Amino acid sequence: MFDSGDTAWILTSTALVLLMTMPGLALFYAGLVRSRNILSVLMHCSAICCVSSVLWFALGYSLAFTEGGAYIGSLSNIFLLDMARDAATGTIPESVFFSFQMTFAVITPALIVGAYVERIKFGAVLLFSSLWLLLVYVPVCHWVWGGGWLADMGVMDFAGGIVVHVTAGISALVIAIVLGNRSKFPDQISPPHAPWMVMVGAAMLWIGWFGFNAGSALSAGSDAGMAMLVTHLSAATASLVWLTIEWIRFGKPSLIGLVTGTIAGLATVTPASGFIGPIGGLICGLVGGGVCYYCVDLIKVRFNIDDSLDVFAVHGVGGATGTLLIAFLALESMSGVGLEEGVSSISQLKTQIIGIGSVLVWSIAVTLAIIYITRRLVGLRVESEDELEGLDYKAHGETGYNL
Amino acid sequence: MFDSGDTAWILTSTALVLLMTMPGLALFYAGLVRSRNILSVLMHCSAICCVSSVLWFALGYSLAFTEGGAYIGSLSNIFLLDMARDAATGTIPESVFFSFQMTFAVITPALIVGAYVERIKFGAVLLFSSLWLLLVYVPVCHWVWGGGWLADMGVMDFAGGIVVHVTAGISALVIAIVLGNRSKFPDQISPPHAPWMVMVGAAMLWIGWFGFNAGSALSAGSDAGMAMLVTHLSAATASLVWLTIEWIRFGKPSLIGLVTGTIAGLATVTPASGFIGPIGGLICGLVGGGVCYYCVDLIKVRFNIDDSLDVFAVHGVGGATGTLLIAFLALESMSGVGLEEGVSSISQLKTQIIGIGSVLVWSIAVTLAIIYITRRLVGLRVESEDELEGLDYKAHGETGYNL
Amino acid sequence: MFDSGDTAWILTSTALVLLMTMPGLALFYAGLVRSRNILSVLMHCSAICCVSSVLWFALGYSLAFTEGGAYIGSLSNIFLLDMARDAATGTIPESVFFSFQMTFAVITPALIVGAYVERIKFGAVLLFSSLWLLLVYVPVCHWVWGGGWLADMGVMDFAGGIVVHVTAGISALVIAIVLGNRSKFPDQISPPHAPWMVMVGAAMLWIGWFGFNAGSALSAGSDAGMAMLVTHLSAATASLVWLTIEWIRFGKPSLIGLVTGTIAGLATVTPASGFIGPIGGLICGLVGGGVCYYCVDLIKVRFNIDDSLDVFAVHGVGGATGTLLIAFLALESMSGVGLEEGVSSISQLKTQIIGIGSVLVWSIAVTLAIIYITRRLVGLRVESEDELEGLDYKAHGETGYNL
Amino acid sequence: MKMVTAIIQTHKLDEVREALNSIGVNGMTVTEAKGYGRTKGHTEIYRGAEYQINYIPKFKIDLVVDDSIADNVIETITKTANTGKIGDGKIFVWDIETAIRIRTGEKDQQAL
Amino acid sequence: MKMVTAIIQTHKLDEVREALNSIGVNGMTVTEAKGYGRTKGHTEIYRGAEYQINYIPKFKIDLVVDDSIADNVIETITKTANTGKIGDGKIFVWDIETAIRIRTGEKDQQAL
Amino acid sequence: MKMVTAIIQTHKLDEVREALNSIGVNGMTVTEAKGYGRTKGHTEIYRGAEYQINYIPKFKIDLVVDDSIADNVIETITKTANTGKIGDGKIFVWDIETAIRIRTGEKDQQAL
Ligand SMILES: Nc1ncnc2c1ncn2[C@@H]1O[C@H](COP(=O)(O)OP(=O)(O)O)[C@@H](O)[C@H]1O
Ligand SMILES: Nc1ncnc2c1ncn2[C@@H]1O[C@H](COP(=O)(O)OP(=O)(O)O)[C@@H](O)[C@H]1O
Ligand SMILES: Nc1ncnc2c1ncn2[C@@H]1O[C@H](COP(=O)(O)OP(=O)(O)O)[C@@H](O)[C@H]1O
Repeated sequence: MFDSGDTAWILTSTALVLLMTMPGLALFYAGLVRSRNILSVLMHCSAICCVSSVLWFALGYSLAFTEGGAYIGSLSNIFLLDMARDAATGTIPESVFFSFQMTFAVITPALIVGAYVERIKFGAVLLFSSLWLLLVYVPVCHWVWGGGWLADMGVMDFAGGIVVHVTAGISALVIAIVLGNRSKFPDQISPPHAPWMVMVGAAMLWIGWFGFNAGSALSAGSDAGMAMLVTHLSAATASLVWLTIEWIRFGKPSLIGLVTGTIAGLATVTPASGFIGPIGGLICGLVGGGVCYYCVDLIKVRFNIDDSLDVFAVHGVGGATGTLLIAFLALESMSGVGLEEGVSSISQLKTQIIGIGSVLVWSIAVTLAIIYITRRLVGLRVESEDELEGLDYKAHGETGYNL
Repeated sequence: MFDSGDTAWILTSTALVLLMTMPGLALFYAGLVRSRNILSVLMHCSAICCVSSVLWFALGYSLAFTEGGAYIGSLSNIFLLDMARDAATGTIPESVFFSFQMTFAVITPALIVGAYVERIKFGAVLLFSSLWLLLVYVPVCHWVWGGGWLADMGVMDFAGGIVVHVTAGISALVIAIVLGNRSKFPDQISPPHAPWMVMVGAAMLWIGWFGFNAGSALSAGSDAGMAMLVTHLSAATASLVWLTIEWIRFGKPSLIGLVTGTIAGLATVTPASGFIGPIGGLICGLVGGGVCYYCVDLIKVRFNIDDSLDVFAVHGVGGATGTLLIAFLALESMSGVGLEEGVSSISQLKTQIIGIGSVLVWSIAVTLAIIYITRRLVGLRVESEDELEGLDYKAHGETGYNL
Repeated sequence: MFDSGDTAWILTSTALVLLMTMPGLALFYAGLVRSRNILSVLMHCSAICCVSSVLWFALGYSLAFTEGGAYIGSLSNIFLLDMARDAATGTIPESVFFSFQMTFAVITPALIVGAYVERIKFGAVLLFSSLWLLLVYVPVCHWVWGGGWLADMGVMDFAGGIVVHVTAGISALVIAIVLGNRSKFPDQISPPHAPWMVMVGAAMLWIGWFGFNAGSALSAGSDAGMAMLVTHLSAATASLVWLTIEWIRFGKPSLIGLVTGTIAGLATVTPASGFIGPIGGLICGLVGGGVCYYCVDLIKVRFNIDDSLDVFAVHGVGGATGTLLIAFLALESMSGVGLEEGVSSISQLKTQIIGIGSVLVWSIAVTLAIIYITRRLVGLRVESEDELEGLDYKAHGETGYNL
Repeated sequence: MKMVTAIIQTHKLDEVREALNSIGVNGMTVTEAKGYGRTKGHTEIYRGAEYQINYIPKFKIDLVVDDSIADNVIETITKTANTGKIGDGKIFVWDIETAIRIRTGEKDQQAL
Repeated sequence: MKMVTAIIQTHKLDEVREALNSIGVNGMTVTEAKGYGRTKGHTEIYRGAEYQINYIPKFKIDLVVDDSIADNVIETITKTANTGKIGDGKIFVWDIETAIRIRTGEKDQQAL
Repeated sequence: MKMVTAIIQTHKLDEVREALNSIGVNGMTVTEAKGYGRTKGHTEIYRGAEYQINYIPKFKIDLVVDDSIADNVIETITKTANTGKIGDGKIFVWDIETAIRIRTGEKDQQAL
């Protein structure tokens, strides 16, 4: 009934995508903050992982993936009450599809952590993330992947350029602005306390991303194979782009620079990974690496916004860039899968822009509303003294390093 | 001849379960001790991994999984002398089944490490673990999974609630009592030296556990899919239970608390993972999280037993709890696979109690005997000065951090 | 068209082999150096990963794996221009075969990092590694695996004893000699700054090696199963050999010793893993553990060569040892797959020696030439002051630990 | 010249340094320390059991200054490092005989 | 007042602190240090080669006490930190001029 | 006896220790420190933005020596730790009253 090979690969991919958050992203972010906030960042990622999993089970999956309307699914499968043990999604068990998608619902709100580290209340993290999952992620997921209106319109997003990276990236920017800068930003900011940890996290993200993108084929064949290939090429290329820029600009290429490039390349290729060919992967890396580098500067230095770990500039911008590139790189002449019969690059580009634009608007509006609610109910920001002394002890009663 | 998809999944699961010990459990435990004992803990786990692998190959696998009597298998397949290159176990090669089971034989004695850290002789670790593998784990494995008397009786244990967690948990308690408390327990005990490392280890355990539980289906289909799903739900739920209790009780939820909950949820769902449905997973997490939290307190604070890293309270109690819950959660009305024809929850519960009880008795008795032998042959505990100065340098001539 | 199970396993193996470098090997090496060079080592591994991936795509794969002559392939498939989206290699998509092989092209030059840490220029790392990949690895890969002259001659190398370990090992020795010893070698050398990190890296290498060796079967069946089994047994056994030698010789078995044994066992079994049986795995571990231990001493203490992290003694010697052992362990009487019709152990041994010998000569000669070029173009060694102050800040402008 | 050694709360370091800069003191050496005092350390919770952390992380600032500005320095530190809560720390002062700048070999006042 | 600086074996810290508490000394500041002395460091083995670790981890305790109890303090430390093996450490004592409690501005005896 | 406290560049430690050994000084205690001085710290680049690291890692060497050799010790350190670049560090010297070897209870000259 099921294809055991496809199933094996999606089971594996589920593990790989969970690895991206636990502990990949957690380490990536934790190494970038001061040592007195390391545990709080790990805690944010871990707690979001748990809360999102339960909410996905309770409500999210049903609302995103059952047939319903153009804007939201139905409540028919809440708590998986409607799922038989051996129900199928394509060639794999629905239980596997559920779990695979759950790992996406875990990492997306966790990405936003990078925007508010070192100064947010733990209660606010939980409340914000829960509401955000249900009110931003789940609807958009339905629009694009659950048969909603953007899917109908022909928006192409293979593994989450819009659904994951644009939603998280823009919401990160919004919360960073509302929350305000860290007390010493930008002049006196401390350097990342453990660049080695950032690299380890990035490596795990890289590997996990194989599950993210190649798993999104929902089968173990040449679609998955090509998705993995282009994912890797984009990651490697964008890393080199970043390294080269830093080398030229500062004379010293940094480890954190290189791995930031990796993530930029991965975010950029994500929406495109199932549609493009090898050269397309290379191009995603080149463009994504360059554009994201530029945007980090723009947001932090030019606009002075403390999106602390550059969620918007790397994920949001990367994801949007890749989404737009699809219109050209998916062409058969680029060894891509081709666009729909009768669709040109320009018309697909318009569709992609509509997709990104509408999700942008929705994400900003709803995120603002959620922030408002969160502020009213539990408050957003810790006392400035707690910020100075660090959230590890102040919020969690622990200290990161007792050497 | 073989199903390549099933085989792919069990090959992957073998890697995942090895990841649980190397380096998952090793890091989980190492972060909890003082910095001067970090290497000794990693060494315990690594050495046990190596010794157990070789013993499993030499003797264990044959004794556990060949037909023999009700109590022990035969010696017919020692050193795999009886296994053809292309022998099959179900739909997968026997070589894969052997390796998968080997990773269970690796982690089970390694779990016990948590009971005797910071004060045991390295020689005692090796001798104790070797004897324990052959005299406790192997027989019980045969009883439950190798066609032994508990299997005949109908004991249900999908992935090792009894075979892994009850055996290791109760033996941990025994050796903790016999060995005695660490010199400064409980008043002056040092805090975990690296909570971040505990979290990383826990994350790897979580991911590896997908292989542990979903791999135990020995195939890549809906059984594996559902096992993974309930495993994840239980882990996430128990984490939140622990977090909530700490938040209410102390005002500060801790990272170590959350991830301890994760492990409690995983241990609890293990025996049940192949039999229950999604709601069952949630219940395993709720019950397991609460019960294990209570037992940590009970053992350490009330009974003043220095089961240093709470092996009994988390693994033993969790595994037993899940084993009992099966009687109810496996019902078809709970979306479980159902009990055997004509078996009621109550009668299954009795069977489960007999299973746990008999393994408890056997584990205690044999562990005591092994401790006695170990003490006679190599001694158990290091000099108190060595305990004070730390095992890293004293036993292994190395220091953990040279910053 | 494709076997989805085989494909699933090679997709997974690709992720596993990437894990070996990122972050496995990177951590293994980084923990062994002084804390002020940790980031430079991670940077070397990361940058080599990216550069090698792009070069493999641009040129390497085509030159190694297209039909061409006995000595090198053709340029027909550069940039994968010649590969259809659904092209096949055996039962799996060619895109998957490409990616799997790419991860080998990533780790092989990264292995050499261990020879030149703490004193090399970053530019030299990039240039040397790029040239080395194209001029040493790619040709040898073609000779042995791409249908070249060594393949024709019947050289047996399942997963890279010659192609990976001998090439990297001997080139490491050459560059270590040319570069010269670190300023304080051997008397005043600092101890590994983070043995725990070495262990974590080794554990990831171990697990990743399952993909390396069992993935080299290119299918998910009993060949992969047996390859994984013997890989694990050799690793475990060699670890115990190393532990035992240290225990006897110094009274204190060290963690770094144990895990070095692990790597020795893994390198040794690599070429043999697809040809031998379980007892063969045990023997690989016994022999490889002992021989590599002896060679570490020989190179460092006797010959006073600062092959800093023992790349030659562990990888080169291990790989060669395993390559030779095949002649005996592959016999059917040893439960191996058997030698070719009419080939005896002695004649196979001769073939293996020719294989190792010719690759040795080629590697030495070409490596010397590459070093010459590199020295002319970018220089090899940093200023002695930079060496003293550490490469992290001097070359990359970052510091590893800001606690 | 005087050695002024101040033990302060870790989160006050930047403020104190800036205050000292503003009165013209630019050189100082800081070490991490653990303090024991009236503040009996904090408690951490580990798996349900509260236990005592006996030490509190502090920074120790070593400052060698000319006699003439010693009082000003002491006052500045006292003011800036003060939070009014137990554990704010101490300042200890003693005479030193010689100061040398390694780079130039300059002595005493010139060396500061 | 006197500054009593003791360099002791790391595993003796708790004992020394408790002994000092029991004679009424409750304030002290501890830093991690590396000692070089007669004990020439220990050897570690790294992949078969023994090599020298030149330094030994020590704790340095800084204690400012009233002149009247200095001798008692010194004796207490000497007794408690003693194991009789090389490397037990040293105590150095010198006069200090002023002590200030940052929280209150109290001086000298009142500040301790 | 004198306490000689030298703050030096981290990469000079081994050289200084060897030089001191060669003039017969075998005991010393070293702590990690962060220095603020004329050298305003270095810059690090983090994702495209340069920012200031205010402190520079230094080693602080504490040496108690007999009055008779103090000058020689100071000179030796000054010479060996010198690179001629800003940030080479300082030496501070003051009198100490008593030195005790914990192992034996020996005092003063005997204790060094
Ligand atoms: N007698 C002492 N000698 C050296 N350091 C001391 C002494 N007393 C206190 N300290 C240091 O000063 C810090 C603050 O002292 P504490 O008694 O906790 O608060 P307060 O000074 O506000 O009363 C301590 O943590 C310790 O580092
Ligand atoms: N002259 C000195 N100045 C400062 N510290 C010293 C001096 N001599 C020894 N020490 C410190 O005392 C410690 C113990 O000294 P050592 O000579 O090893 O043993 P012991 O004092 O028992 O003879 C050393 O590790 C060092 O930290
Ligand atoms: N007044 C001072 N008191 C204590 N330490 C000082 C003082 N001035 C400088 N230092 C220490 O000496 C180091 C070197 O001083 P700096 O001014 O940078 O260079 P230089 O001494 O070569 O002019 C500083 O990093 C700091 O650790």
